[in-house]
Amino acid sequence: MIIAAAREIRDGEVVFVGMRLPITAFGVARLTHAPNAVGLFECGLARDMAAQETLYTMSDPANQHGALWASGLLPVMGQLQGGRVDAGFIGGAEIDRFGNINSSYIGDPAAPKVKLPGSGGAADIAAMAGRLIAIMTHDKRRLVDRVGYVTSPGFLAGGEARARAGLAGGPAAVITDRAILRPHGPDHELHLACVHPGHNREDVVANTGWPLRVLEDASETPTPSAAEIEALRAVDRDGFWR
Amino acid sequence: MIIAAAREIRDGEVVFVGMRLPITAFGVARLTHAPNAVGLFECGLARDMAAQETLYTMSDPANQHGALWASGLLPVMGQLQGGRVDAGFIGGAEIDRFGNINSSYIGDPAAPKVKLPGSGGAADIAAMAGRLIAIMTHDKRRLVDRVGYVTSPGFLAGGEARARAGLAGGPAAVITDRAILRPHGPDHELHLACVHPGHNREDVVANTGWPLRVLEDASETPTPSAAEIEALRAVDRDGFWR
Amino acid sequence: MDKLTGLADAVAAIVGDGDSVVLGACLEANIPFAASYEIIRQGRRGLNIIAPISDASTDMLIGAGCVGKVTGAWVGNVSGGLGHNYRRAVEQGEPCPVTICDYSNFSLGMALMAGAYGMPYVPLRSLLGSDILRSNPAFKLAKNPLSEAGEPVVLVPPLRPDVAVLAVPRADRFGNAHMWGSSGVTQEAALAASRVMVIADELVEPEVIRSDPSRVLFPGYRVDAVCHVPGGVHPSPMVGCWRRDNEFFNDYHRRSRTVAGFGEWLAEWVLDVADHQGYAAKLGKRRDDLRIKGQALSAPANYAVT
Amino acid sequence: MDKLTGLADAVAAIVGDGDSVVLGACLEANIPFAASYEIIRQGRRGLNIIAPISDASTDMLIGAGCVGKVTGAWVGNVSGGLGHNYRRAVEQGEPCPVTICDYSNFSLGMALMAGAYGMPYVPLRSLLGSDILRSNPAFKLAKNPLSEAGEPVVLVPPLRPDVAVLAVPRADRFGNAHMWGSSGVTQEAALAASRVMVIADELVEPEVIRSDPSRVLFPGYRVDAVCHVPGGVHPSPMVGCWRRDNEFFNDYHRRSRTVAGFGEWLAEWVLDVADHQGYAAKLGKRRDDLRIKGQALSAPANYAVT
Repeated sequence: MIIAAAREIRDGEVVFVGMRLPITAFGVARLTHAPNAVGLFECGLARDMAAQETLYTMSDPANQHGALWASGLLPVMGQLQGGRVDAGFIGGAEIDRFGNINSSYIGDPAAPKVKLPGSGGAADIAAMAGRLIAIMTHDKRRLVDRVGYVTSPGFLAGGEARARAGLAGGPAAVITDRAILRPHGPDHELHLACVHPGHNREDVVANTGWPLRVLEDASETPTPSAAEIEALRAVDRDGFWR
Repeated sequence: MIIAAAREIRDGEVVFVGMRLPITAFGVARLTHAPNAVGLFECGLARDMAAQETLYTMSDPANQHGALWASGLLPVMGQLQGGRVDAGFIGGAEIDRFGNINSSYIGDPAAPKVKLPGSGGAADIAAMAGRLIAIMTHDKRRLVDRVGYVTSPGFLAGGEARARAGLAGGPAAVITDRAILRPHGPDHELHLACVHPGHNREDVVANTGWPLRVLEDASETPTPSAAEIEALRAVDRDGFWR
Repeated sequence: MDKLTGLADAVAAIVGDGDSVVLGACLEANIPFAASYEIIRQGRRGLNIIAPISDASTDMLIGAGCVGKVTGAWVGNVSGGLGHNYRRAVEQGEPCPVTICDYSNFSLGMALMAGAYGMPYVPLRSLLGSDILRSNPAFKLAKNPLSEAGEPVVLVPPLRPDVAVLAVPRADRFGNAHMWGSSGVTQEAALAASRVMVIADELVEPEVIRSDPSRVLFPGYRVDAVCHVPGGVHPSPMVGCWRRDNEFFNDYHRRSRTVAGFGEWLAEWVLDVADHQGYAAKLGKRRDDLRIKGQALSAPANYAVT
Repeated sequence: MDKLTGLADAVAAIVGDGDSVVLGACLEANIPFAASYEIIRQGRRGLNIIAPISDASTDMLIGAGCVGKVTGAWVGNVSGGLGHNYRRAVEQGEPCPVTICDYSNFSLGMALMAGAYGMPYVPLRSLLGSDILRSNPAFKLAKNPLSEAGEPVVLVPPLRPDVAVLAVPRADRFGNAHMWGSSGVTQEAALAASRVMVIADELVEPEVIRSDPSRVLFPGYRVDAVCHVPGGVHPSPMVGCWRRDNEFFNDYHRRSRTVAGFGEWLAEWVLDVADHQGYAAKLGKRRDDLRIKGQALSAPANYAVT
């Protein structure tokens, strides 16, 4: 999953990196095909080199040491709203067929069944990055038809809804532990684009909370290369995030 | 003039210091009766100690060395709008009977007779400081009935005009080379409060561009003390600003 | 003015019931846990905790019943994910109900900046399309009055916290402090707050701070109390001083899963510990292991006048 | 990517006729006069100079006929007061008319911040009551839509300069730069500009900059060219490097009083000098006298990981 996510980052891009898994994915990308990518972290950092040790949080000393820029939240997150960030990378608790992500409330926000931690910077990254890459565990409770609360906007109700809300960009890929989904067509609905090795289409569709359509050119996700696996080991020495 | 200006600063105050003469007046105040005053400078500095050598500009290395805070323009000038500055200190080309200052245009702004350098931070200081102290050369061309262009707002048309414009604060003193003027009464018109030693009321009134009224308790400005003169010499070693 | 104060005295003097309080402004680093613990020991109630992210500190304060409101973007435990006390308070009102004012990190930072700089409000494009606009009525959707198209903008009111408690690697007794590494919303929080408490890992002579005024994020004259609390950020990291105690966060996450477990955790690490010295002693060798002992020093900056 | 470029090549590539250009953002310090001189030598026309205050640099560019518009708060000569060329251009259209977009320092800084952070506009209370609102139609008076009283606010549109030319004490060839001392609107200008040119007084190895990422005001990946120009800020000061050449400013002020006098000054110091090396040689011993030779070094900051 992390390696598939890492592949979404292109060389030379400025990438906004959310908490937890995205940090690892960005580290793998840097060590493999995207050596010139720059990562921005909402605590106020920009980096172009992998950290010396496994990061548990973006603010760990290992992420500060050797950074390109150690500043505040606003100068760095301001790059997003200023249109200077190519891609953003976030997780979440639930995502829906139009790529909207909920990380705030399950159930009524006024009396929620589950209170989730909240946006952090995810709402900002989803709204303002050039394109959004989401990372999710693939099961029906997480890939739902429509989220009850949009923390981080995807294509909202689909079609031109996102543009009407005043936003450019939008989700480009959802990377799960089973597959890669991508928006397709004028509705921008998420479709199955790649199935990871060891999984099959039927399983993926069965574990998705809406009738998942399959792209005509859907394929199998390429097996991780030796270099990618080595990079993942190097970034996540303790195996904490695997 | 500089010493009279320095006396307007109270101990422990946070004072916004404009370019040129105000820097010297602030330095004198620090060395005499206001050792705990803090000076803010729009380039991004806060200081609580006199500089090691004469300052020609607020950004000189001597003003940076030993500063309390070396930051940017916005964090420091933001203190003004945030209501955290007790007094502001500026000069200008013209001031009128309601304490409005012009440092932009003589004549029509679209085709001015004289183009002056402009506001710098003066408009911000005049609008947002708790009270304003202005320093001026005393002659009829500079102390005018109404300025043609309000760069830095005083009491505008007088009375409640300033409050109606959305501003608190306002001019507390105008220090000239002949006298001290202060606003008085519900109109907030500038009145003669003190005449400097060696000058007399008639001269001051004759050199003012409006019928200057005299406060009932108007007095002579106390002669500079030995300590004040010594402080001025220490701050302005080269005599550049005297 | 000498502002050096003991931590308990400073909390007693500066943090009152019902106050809005920033406890750490660097997201996951430099969180003044020692101050959070002391607030819990002193039994403050009804606090409004303002933070973009303060790792598990906010969850602990909620569990201890100190919090009436959370003005934030994220409350949990960065290692473990969910904050169990936050969930219980919001879902079940246990130990007391907590009102949530939802923000994103950027909108919270901008709101503090608006407070710091005396702005009447701040317009954003971030938050468009998000239900945060719906669940937090403080935000207002408007049209850009400067553009003909009148595209949508989000108006965010300023935040002016009563108190900001900020941990720094070094400070002098007058409130002048150095910080380096990522600073989150430290500058904005300090400048927006009515009262500022500095938790200094190291207390240094004024000359040290004055040697580098560009390392100062907020001026010492705005600071009300300086507390010298080495390791006061544990279990969070502080650049140049302390590594993150990941196991401590994991242990907290496991034990706080139940009310009883949290109660035991709270007794063990906060209530049955007299003060920060006791806490440090209890950590013992583990604390030494977390201390950063290496050196990777910054190139010097010259401020000479001649 | 190696971005090290000669000054003339960088100006040729980055500054075009009609561009909006920030030439120095520290008010009176760190003004890249060497770049201003090179722009004059290359005969750029119709520039929109954006600056809160850039001491005499803007007046020189106006006198040389490079400027069509000034977006600023103050144009003159800090030692002398008035800028004679600015006066002539505005009052008499000599050598060419200049349009003025009046700002105050704070509103200009906020406008650049709005450009840097992609804000649709920025509301202020500063500028209320000032005729700057009348002479610059970019500002709009409105009522605060978040308050019942609807008190007046000033709406300031964002500024996004085409180019920012910023002088720093040290940089590496990749565009990573350190700055210390007061920074004016340097960060906002760099982050708002489409293209950034760094004028480095000292060129250092990347490890020097990387040793202290908190000293970096804007990231190197946003920089387009790095020019190594020791003393390129003369006659303005630069902390740690150069004192202000007050006599140079006074001489400029006296000689620029007449068109003929300015013409002679311009020939002597700019047009008849091939490049910055020639300028430095012409200054000779005077330049050595201005160099800061003492040391008043910052206390180190530790970034070690373990």
